[in-house]
Amino acid sequence: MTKNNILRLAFLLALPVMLTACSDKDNGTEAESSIMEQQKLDSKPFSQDVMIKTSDELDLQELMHRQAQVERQADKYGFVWSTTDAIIDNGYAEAKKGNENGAKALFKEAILQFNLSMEQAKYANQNWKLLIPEND
Amino acid sequence: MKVKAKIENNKVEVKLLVKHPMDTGLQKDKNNGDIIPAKYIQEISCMHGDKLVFLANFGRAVSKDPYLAFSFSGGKAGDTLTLKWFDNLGEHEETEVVIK
Amino acid sequence: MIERRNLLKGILGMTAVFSAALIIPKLAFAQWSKAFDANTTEKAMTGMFNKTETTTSDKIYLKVPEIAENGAVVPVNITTDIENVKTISIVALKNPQPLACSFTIPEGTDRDVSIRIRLFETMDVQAIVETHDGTLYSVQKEVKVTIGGCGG
Amino acid sequence: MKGIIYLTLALASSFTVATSTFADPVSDNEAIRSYFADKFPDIALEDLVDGVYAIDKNSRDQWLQIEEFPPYEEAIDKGKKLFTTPFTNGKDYASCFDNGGIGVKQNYPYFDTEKNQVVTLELAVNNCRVQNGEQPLSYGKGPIAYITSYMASTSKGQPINVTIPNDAAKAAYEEGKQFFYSRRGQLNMACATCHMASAGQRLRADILSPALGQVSHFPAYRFKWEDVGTIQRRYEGCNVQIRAKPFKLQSEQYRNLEYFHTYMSNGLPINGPGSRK
Repeated sequence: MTKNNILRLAFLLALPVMLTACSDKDNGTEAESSIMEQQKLDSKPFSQDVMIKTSDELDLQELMHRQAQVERQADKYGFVWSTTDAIIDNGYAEAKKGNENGAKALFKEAILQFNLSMEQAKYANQNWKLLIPEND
Repeated sequence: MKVKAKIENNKVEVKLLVKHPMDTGLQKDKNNGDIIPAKYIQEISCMHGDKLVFLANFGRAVSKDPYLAFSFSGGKAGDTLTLKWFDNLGEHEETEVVIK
Repeated sequence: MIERRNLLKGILGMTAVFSAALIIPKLAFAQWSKAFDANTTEKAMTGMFNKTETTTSDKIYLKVPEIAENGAVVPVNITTDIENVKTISIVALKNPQPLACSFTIPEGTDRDVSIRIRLFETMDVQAIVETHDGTLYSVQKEVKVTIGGCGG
Repeated sequence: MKGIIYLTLALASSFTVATSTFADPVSDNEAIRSYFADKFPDIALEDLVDGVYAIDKNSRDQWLQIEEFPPYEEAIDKGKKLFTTPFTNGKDYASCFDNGGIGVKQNYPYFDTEKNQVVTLELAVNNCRVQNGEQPLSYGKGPIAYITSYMASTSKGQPINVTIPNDAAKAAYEEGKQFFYSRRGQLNMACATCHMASAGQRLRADILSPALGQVSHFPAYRFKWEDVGTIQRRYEGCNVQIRAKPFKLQSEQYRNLEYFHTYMSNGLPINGPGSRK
């Protein structure tokens, strides 16, 4: 895609995202489903070292363990999202009900959100100065 | 009830605010979920001596801690105003204020 | 058995409240009336003025915000040049009880009143001026009410 | 979401704003003042302490009418009563503050060079309680907000005067600054995204207030809260709006952010407590 196609697409994508900032009803589910499709998009994260692998053959126990592990890491960076705790709670609820696939999907999603928050932290660390008003 | 009454270009300007929840009877109590019963001021009156200078009747659409502002002529600094209100559950208050 | 006892308690409770309201000295002018509890504009108007038609007048100056900063605290100011005014009232057309408030304007009191009312949603707010001969004049404006949001 | 982040980064990098040549607090403030002077040419910078009510006439009119009988008066009365009630050991808050705590709000937050940390007015209130054998108050709202509302009301008109005494203070300032300009949360927004880049514009039904002058009226009575709340309660709320997990009130992150955020408005008059949407 040429540069300005990316820009146009980015702007289109960013606009609704910005608008949801001010809606009081927290449409968690809508965000969750968009995340699930997101998983299929295989764009590479910035760096491999931090990314905790989530692949299908992992069983529920292993996913729960990895989720706890990546949460400890993400907490250190301080960019955790407010939506992730609820996803983890739902994961445990589904696991308790015996809905293993549902639980696995939720834990994978929680891991993804923790990883994304760490990528966000790394980006912010390098680029926060971009938003400073020009000192002309 | 907080009242400010002062002379302003030879009229008595009255502003008042009554501390009152003005519950409409449509809201639920946050912690136990029951409907909060309607409790709202129905009438506020202002007497200057024995003359009625203002009377307000309220429904449930008046804001919490109701505010009122009105003015009338024929009063001077030092006169007293008597303000009264009562609500649908019988709570009432009466207060006297000196015009500044 | 228990229902009956609650029922009895309910009735007793009601009479107590009602009698308490009676003891408080009633003032001669317009008093609080059931019109304020009416849930349609027609019932409210008939209850208050026993008529519903009003003539639109450009001599009533209704000051309301275009967009309410907060639906629970909407400042309203009404002034009018109409002569021999008896009462000024505010009707919020889409509120559960449309008749919001009504002011009796005795001789010598200015036809200029301010109050803060509650609007549940975007709606027209109507100011009604009643003269001593019973005619009703009115003007109305829309107030947009937004719920929620980040507050900016 | 990965796509969105990846592409929004492209968006952010393409709208780059050149970084300030040398970053020191004084030149930061100059850059911010000229930025807002260009953005709001017909508004005096001091007036930005009225926030959106200096920008939008419709909401300003309503605000002025409500300020006739401001809803935070009760909070000030309660705060004064709490402030003047002595502790069990007989001392009171006045003993912990310069000038008895009257007219000092404009000097907060300050940097405690012994403890090497930013001390906000709310933290100072709780430190005072603990020194006098009392339980600390919970942060954000309630008694602590009433007390600092009263203290703020005694500073009305005083120019904000936050100082950066040493390198440790400058480091805390820089951390607050980085927080302010870092995009976070699932919506990937920074404080600066709304309160600088889009200040004065509408986001749905709300107009975004400019960062300059934003701290002057805190603690603030917000209609949404139907009570007064501290600036850090507002930070918490804002973070949740962009779906970032908020930090604990009076955490180092929020204290440093308040330090930077208040330093930015040095010279502007305190007009707290104020009433806001």
